[in-house]
Amino acid sequence: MADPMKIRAQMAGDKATVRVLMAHEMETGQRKDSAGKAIPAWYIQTVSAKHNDKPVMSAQWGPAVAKNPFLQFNLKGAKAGDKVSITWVDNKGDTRTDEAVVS
Amino acid sequence: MKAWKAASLLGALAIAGAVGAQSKSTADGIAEYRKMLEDGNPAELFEAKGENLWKTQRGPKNASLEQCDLGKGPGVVKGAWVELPRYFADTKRVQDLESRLLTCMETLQGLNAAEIAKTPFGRGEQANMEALAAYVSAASNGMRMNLPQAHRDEQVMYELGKRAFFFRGGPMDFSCASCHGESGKRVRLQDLPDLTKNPGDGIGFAAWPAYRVSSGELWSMQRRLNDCYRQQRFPYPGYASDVTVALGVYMGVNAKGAQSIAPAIKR
Amino acid sequence: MKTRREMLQHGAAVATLLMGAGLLPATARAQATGYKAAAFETKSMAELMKALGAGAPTESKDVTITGPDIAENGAVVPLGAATTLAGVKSLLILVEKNPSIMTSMFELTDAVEAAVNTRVKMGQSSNVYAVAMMNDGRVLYAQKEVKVTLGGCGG
Amino acid sequence: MNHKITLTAAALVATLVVAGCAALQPMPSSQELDAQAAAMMKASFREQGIATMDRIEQDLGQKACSSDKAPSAKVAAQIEEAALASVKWPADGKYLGDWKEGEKLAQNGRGMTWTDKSTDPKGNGGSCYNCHQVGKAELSYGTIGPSLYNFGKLRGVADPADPKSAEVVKYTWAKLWNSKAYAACSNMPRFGHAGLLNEEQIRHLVALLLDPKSPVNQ
Repeated sequence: MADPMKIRAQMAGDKATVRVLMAHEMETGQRKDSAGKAIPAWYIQTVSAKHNDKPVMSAQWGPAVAKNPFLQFNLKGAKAGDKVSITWVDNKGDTRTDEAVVS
Repeated sequence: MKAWKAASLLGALAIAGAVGAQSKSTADGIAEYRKMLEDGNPAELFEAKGENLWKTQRGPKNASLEQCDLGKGPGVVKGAWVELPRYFADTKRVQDLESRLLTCMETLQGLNAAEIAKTPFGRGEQANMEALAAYVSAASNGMRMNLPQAHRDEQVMYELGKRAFFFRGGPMDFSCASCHGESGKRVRLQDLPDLTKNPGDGIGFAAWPAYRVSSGELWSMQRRLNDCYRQQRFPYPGYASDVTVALGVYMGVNAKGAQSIAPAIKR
Repeated sequence: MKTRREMLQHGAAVATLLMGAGLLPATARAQATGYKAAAFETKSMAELMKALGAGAPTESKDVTITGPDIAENGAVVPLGAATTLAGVKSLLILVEKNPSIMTSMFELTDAVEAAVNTRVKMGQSSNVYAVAMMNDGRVLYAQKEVKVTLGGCGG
Repeated sequence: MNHKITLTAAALVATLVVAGCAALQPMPSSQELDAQAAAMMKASFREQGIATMDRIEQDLGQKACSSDKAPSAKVAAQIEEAALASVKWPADGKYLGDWKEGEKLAQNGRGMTWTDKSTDPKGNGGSCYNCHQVGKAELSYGTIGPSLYNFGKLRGVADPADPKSAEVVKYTWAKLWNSKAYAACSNMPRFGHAGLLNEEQIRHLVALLLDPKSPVNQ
C-alpha cells in the first residue's frame, strides 16, 4: 500500500493555502534498468481535492510530474477547523486518500 | 528552515563574490531555485514513515525501537542526532546513527544486522533505515552539532577519520580533501563545503540526511559517503564500516556548533 | 467522464501516433476514469489544443507562469500557473521540449483561486507555459524559459 | 549468599579495571594512528565491479599528498620529475584533434566508478567542467581548478601548428597526460598516465584548449 500523503492547510487571510506531498515513484516508462530492460510507467493520473466533502478541484497528471509530487493551491472561503481531503489514482488503479484540518 | 534560507543566501553571495559579475545571475538563479523547493521537502514523507517504523512492533522479537538507546538513554530521540557518532559502552564501539540503528534492530527486534548492511540502498530494510534516519535527524532539527570527544576511542576515531579524509587513491588521485579541503569552491554549480572546519549552519555534515532531488530518495550520511567514494573511484566502502564512522566523527566534530537542518533537501 | 467527442479525438490521436511512430502508444495502458490520455500524447501546443478541442491560444499579460530561470536539476523543477481573470475552467502547465508537452492540467471551481503550483521533470532547457482555458472558450497563455543545468560530478 | 556477593564484587572490580584502563590508556602515537588508519582502509573497503582493491594501494605521490601538510620541496621535486619523465608523447607527432570531440569529453564526467562496466578509456569523459570554466556558453562549471577560458589565446597561440606554439602545445599535452609534472599534489587526475583517456581523446582536449576556432578561444 502506498505511504500516506503529507497535507498542510494553513489560513492566510480569508483563504487557506493547501500544500500536499505525495509518496509516489512517478516512473515515466522511458527509463531502463541496469539490465537494459524498460521500467514500466507508473504514475499518478488524477488528483482530486475536497473542501468539507465538496469537490473543489481535480487535476490530471502525466508522467512528467516529479517523483514524490508536490501540489499547492488556495482554498477560498475556508476557516480553521475545515476539512481538506486529497485523493490520487495512478495508472495501475492504486489510490490513496488522506485528509487534514485547516489550521 | 530559516537556517537553510540564510545558508543558501550566504552560499549565493560567496559564489557571486568569488567568480564575479558574469556568473552572478547564475548563482542568483540557483539560489532562487533552491528557495522554491524549500516549501515542500519530500523528506517529510520519509520522516513520517520513519516515526511509524520506530513505534511499530516488528522483527522476530516483535518489538518496536522505542527502547533503542541512541546515546541519550533508551527511547530518547530528540537531540541524539547532533551527538552522533559517539562511543557506546554496550558495543564498546564508536557508532554513527545507522550503525547504532542496526544494533537496535538486531538486539531489540531480532533482525539480522549483517543482512541489512548488505542490502542495496533504497531496498527492503535499507529503505526503512533511510526513513528511520530521517525521523531521528528531524527530532534534532535546529539544534547544534555537539559530538562528544571525552572518550579515548572517540578521539582515536577523529584522528583516523582525519587520515581517511586526506587519503588519496584510485585512478583519479582523489581524496575527500580534493573537493572538501578548501572554502569557496564548487563542482559544476554545487558549492563544496570545507569539511576540515565548521562550514557554517546547515552546511555539510549539518545538512544530512537529505532528500536528494536527483534520485528522489532520502540519503542518510552512509549513502552520501558511499556515493562520494563511488565518485572518488574508490572500491566499495562497507555499510557502517569503520572508515565511514571515522569520517562521520571527523566531519561532525569539525562542525561543532553548526545548526542542523536535517533532513534537508539537496540537488 | 469522457464525452463522445473526446473519445473520437482520442481515437484519431492514437491513429496518428501509430502511423507516425509505428509503436504501440502508451494510451493502450489502463487509464483512470476520464483521463485525457490523448492530450498527454501531444508534442506541440497546436496538437494539444486540437486534442482538447480548444481554439488557438493567445499570449496574455493576465496569465503568469512562475518558475526558476535556472534549475539545478531537471528531475524537479517547480512551476506554477495563475491568472487574475475570472471565469477560468482549467490551468495547464506545459514544457515545450518534453516528450509530451502537457505535464499537468488542473480543472478548477469557484472554490479555489486560479493559482496552482507543482513540480515537473524537464529533460533539457526549454520554454515552459502556463495556459488558462476560459469558460468562454478563450485560451490564454504566458511563457518563460527555464535553463536546466548539469550538476554534481556527472558520474 | 556471601559467595554470590563476592562474585558480584569481583565482577564490579573487573568492570572498573576495564573501564579505567580504557579511559587511562594513552592516545596512540601519530605513527601508531597511521598504521591503524592503513589497516582501517583495507578492512573497510571491498572490491566492486571494476573498482578493485588495488585502487587504495598508494603510489609515492598519492602517499606524499595524503595529509593536510604539503610534502617537502625535495619530495615534491622528485614527484614532478618522475611525472614529467612518465609522459608519453604522441607517436605520430600529432598533438591536435577535433575540438568538438574535446568539448564532448569536457562535458562528460563519467567513467571508472564501480557502476561503470569497463575501464576502457573509450567510455570515459574528461570531467573538465566539473572543476574548470572551459567554454563560455556552459554556465554550470566548477571552480576547483582555474578557468581555462581563452587558454590558448592568453598564451599567444594563434596557430597551434606554428613551431612558435610548440612549447605551449607540449606543455598542454604533458599537463593532461600527467598533471603532477607541474605540481606534485595537483588535484587534477593524470589522464594519460592513469589510463583514464587514450591518446586520441587527449588530442581532442588539446584541440579544445588551443585551437583558435574552439569556443575556449573565442
